[in-house]
Amino acid sequence: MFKKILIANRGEIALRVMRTCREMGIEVVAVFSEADRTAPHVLFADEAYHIGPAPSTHSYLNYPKILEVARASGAEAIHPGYGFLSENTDFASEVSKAGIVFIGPPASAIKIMGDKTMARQAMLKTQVPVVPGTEEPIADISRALEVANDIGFPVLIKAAGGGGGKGMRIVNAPDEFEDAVGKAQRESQSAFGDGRVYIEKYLEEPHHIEFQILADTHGNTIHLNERECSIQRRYQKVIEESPSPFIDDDLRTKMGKAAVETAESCKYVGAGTVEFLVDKYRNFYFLEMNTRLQVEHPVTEMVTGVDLVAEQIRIAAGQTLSHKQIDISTTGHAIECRIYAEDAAHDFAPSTGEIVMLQIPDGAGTRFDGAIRQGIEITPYYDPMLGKLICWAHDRESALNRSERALREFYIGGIETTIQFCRSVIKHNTFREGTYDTHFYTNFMDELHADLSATTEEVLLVAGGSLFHHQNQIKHGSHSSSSKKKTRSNWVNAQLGRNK
Amino acid sequence: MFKKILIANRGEIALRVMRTCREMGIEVVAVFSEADRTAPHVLFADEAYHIGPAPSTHSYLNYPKILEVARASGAEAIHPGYGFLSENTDFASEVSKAGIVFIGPPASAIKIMGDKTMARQAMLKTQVPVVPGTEEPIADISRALEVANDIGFPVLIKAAGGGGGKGMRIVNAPDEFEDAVGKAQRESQSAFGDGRVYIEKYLEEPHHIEFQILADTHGNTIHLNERECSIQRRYQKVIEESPSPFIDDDLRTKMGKAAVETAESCKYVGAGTVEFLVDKYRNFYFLEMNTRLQVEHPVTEMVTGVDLVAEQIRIAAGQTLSHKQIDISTTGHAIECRIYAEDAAHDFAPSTGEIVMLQIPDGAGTRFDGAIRQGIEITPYYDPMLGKLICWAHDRESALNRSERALREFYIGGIETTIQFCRSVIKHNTFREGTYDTHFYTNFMDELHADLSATTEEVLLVAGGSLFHHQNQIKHGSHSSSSKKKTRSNWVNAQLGRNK
Amino acid sequence: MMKFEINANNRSIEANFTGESSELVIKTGENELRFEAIQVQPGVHSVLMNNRSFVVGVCPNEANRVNINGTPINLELLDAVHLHLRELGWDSLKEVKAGLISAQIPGLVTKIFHGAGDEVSEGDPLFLIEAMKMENEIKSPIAGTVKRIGVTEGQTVEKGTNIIEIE
Amino acid sequence: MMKFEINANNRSIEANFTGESSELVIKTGENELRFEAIQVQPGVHSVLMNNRSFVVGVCPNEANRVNINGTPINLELLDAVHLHLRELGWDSLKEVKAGLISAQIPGLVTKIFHGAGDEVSEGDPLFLIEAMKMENEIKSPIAGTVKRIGVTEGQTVEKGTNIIEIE
Repeated sequence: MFKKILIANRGEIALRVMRTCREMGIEVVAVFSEADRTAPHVLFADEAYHIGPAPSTHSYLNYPKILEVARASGAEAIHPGYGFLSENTDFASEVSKAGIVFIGPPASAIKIMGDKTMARQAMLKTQVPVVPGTEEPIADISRALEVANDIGFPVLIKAAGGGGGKGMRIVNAPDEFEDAVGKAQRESQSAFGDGRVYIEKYLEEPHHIEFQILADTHGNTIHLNERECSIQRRYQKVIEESPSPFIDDDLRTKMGKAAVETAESCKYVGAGTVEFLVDKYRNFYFLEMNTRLQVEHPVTEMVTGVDLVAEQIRIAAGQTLSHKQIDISTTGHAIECRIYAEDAAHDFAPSTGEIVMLQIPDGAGTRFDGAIRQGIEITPYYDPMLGKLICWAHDRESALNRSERALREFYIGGIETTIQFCRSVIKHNTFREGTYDTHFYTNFMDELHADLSATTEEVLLVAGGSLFHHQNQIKHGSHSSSSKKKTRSNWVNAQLGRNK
Repeated sequence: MFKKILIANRGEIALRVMRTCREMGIEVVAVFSEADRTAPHVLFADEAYHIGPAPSTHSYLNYPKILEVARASGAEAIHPGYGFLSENTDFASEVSKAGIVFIGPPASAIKIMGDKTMARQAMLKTQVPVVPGTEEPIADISRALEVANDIGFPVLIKAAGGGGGKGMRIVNAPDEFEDAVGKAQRESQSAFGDGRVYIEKYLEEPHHIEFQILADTHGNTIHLNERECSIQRRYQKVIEESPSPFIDDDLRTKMGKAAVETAESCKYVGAGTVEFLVDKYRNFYFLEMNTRLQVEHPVTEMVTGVDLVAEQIRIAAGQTLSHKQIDISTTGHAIECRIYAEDAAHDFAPSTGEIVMLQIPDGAGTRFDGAIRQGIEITPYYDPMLGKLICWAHDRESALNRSERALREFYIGGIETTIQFCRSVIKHNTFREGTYDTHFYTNFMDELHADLSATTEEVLLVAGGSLFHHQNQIKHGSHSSSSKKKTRSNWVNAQLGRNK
Repeated sequence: MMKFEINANNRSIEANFTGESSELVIKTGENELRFEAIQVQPGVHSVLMNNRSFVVGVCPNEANRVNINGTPINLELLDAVHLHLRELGWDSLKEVKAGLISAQIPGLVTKIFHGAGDEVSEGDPLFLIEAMKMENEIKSPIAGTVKRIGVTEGQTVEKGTNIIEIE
Repeated sequence: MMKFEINANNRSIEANFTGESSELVIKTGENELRFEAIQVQPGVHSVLMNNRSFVVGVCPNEANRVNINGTPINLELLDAVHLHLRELGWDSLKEVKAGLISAQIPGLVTKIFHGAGDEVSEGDPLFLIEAMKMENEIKSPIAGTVKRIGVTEGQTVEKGTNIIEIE
């Protein structure tokens, strides 16, 4: 086993990886940018190296520098976390060339799955279903109609040149087809200067469901069941859970097999995630494979009891998987809420500044994977995710209740966060009933935001009284609302005293 | 089910109980003393009532005032936590008389088990073994020798008038008996002005093992296995774990039955704990029964998955137990470290002051039941326990590794704590091997404290450099070691600005 | 005793406040409420109102944004003077909408949509600012004419930097 | 460059410090170490020494108590002057042991064992103070004669209150 691992990342995932390393008796090396000198991952680590200025292109993406640190520190392996260099084939190759172990899949697997077309072509050689459609843009309208009839209506016409719904049309019947293609082509031309369109099967009420994969270097590949990730806002996941309230055992078995087949098709090694779309009829289609640890991996850890980072490290050290497929069973239900430094009331604008007060929820079944601290500054340089709140309980309803309790308990003062937004989602009937799909946010946006800004008379009076009090405080130049002298710590007193 | 519960306690246990209440959809009412106006349990609660000045005799023990609050708030039940009023029969009776439900056993059970003599006599009517010995002080030396022979040597001679080891003698053989009694009587007389002594069986390498009990009002009583509580310092538990590394399945079954019988003997209702002493030969003896939630209850929750507070509330509401004995099974291993505001290097003197920096460990299998916050003041008025760190993992070794990681990650700045002391215990070979008994602290005190103050050359240089730097900072009247201007939160900036 | 109107999220309530320290008596309609606040951290208060417990964040930079148990509320607290002015036809809210638009977050100004002299309507995009890997579009709070532009495209700005003035 | 002797827990090391801000070069024997400190909270520093990471708490009230990654260390940092004084027969440590004993914790003084004029030895119990439900015995740090007693039994004292003076 490795004696020392460098974690080429920051924030919650760096801390997450370091925790497991330390439990395994492995020393951890942190890297940090100018902006992160006192970040939690630096304070946690055994060693920490400055690698450049704040912008990530000059620090966390600066892999020659990171390799230099790995060599200088004597680290035997590098864990890339997610994001940054985790899916960079050049980095993976360079690490290996330097005689250091890259904790992740071989560069070849990253390459195949990193390219949508290559991935789709790889899948077509397997039994794993992909979303049916034309692989080339429509040239001949009657040939296109044949394809559409083969796929079965409704079909989706999608612009080749761009996204965001422009040049997109749902066609319900053959007689609307030609007209719709024409409109989509013109709209696409005007929006992107590119009139080419594709046809794809239109999935009704689609679910985003992904399977966790583990594969070792000895040819063993297993899956650890699914995560339901349909709660998204602009393709960004907001809340994930496991098990999915939509998937039954039969479908789970089938999709699990497909996920394993997907991983095997690219000779996958390590932890990976196979993403599927599942329509209302429970047809599932391969979407993509993420060749790294996923943000939402803790929900799988909470229900299976498997430490995915420990498995990654064991696999990278050449060990066989700790579990066979038959040993994998799940207990209870886990829900993850992503907490962002964003202002939900103002179109999720990022929020920066000092965390002036922090109370992280805790207690039974309550886990927060984060990297924040009272007094720390949230800077504008990196992803605005502050951490993930994962709640586990025996059943889904208890996990929902626990999540709601924990979100209510969570207090971050000084910046805006999505804590309350997550609470609105958790409280929403459709979410509680588990009958949601990827349209959830779009469908219920207004309700969610109305809930966010709902105000009782009581709350209005508290707000008014507080503002009045605050203004008075400022008027009278006093911070303290208590006339009682506050005793401070020795540490602080002494400093204050000596500096007078 | 109740709509509103008053929690007649403070600190971590108040917060612990409130968390479960809120998950059950029950509103929580806090009470607080003058010193606790901004304590975490007050900020967490739906309602909070001031009940008196800081000393607990005038606030948390002032039960007429607490009853008044219960009535005013419309609380239907009172949870007493542990300590304070939790084992006060008068309080339990008064609550019931006021038409409010006391979340705990009937006053009669508290009374029997609260009196050592009554409890022992109750046990003698059952099959549950008690430590053999004389029930009255020794009057006749030859009669006493008969008893000693019946019990079997070695026996313990104990002073009736006081404790602390004075007037105590271990007698290994009959021919030493008379002499030893005389010495013990004289020592006892001189120490306590009371020369009376008892005889009790001397237990070799004793373990303090307790069983968690749940009993409902419908006559069902179950146990939730044991907690090993032998790591004690001056009869105060330091670290607890479940399962006990000393107990096998056979003994577990026998002791579990005895624990259930104990509870049934006093018509127990609610959550309770039956404490036993177990000697090196695995003989077990009833010690006492605690008629309340125990500090260390989370280790049982972590391995059984049962929320003990939820069960207490359900039982108090007249529901039947959620589990039958046969449904209780345990998974993995849990270890609890109690974190006190005490200075282990100075004979565990209590430490007060402001918490200037706080980083609570988190991540998989890591739970902290506490009630602290950065910026909060630890006052001298109450028990110095800051909270409990409970780590769970699949097996004991992983739980030990996780505990060590979490203790290393735990940072409380501004006051002294027992975090490092717990780490010394967890790292100690005898503890890791699980071969310890209640003599652990006395036997290894010197080693533990040597480990606590062990210093490498590297640490010495860091200490020297830091002190030099700190003195320089003070000399130059600057707090900030960084020349870079620190951006602060809007909230703070605005206040600072306006107050200039 | 002072009379106030509290407005937020399309709700409005009238109340009388007595006291001016951390302890108030708030009267509204038939109700009389005891309000008590204590500072927990700068800008964060623990409030007990008739023994109901709230954690309140007050963010004085963004005029009148208050955060109750984590929920942000944009508040208008009108005293007798403001209420009288409104009776005379002045709308205090409109006054607040100043034409000087500054960066609410530090970041990189990637695009400025207008030049000096351009006419803009309320809600028109003014500029883009990139922070935390995301692009944020800043819209005009008022209609008017662009008077001055304080930065150039590609410039990195600190929080609070003035970007555009509209009159 | 300044020469120091660092003593703690029966260990002693000589080192030369260069620099006097947050960045030092520490030389000891053959080793040269880059030491860099930055304040995280008042009294808490993050230290990197040759890239090894430490969280250091400095508690200046209790002379020279430093806390490294949670472990408290009672430190003696002797500069050239002190080292020279020691060569001349002065022991700087003894000097520090002042005869004025104050309450290290706030609490209730339940017992005072001596009266003015009493002789006490080092380690003799001076008084009992009760805090957090526990009784704490305070021992004399030096041998001498009780000069003055500042409180009476049963009195509640704040932290830092002078209890007994010994000379």
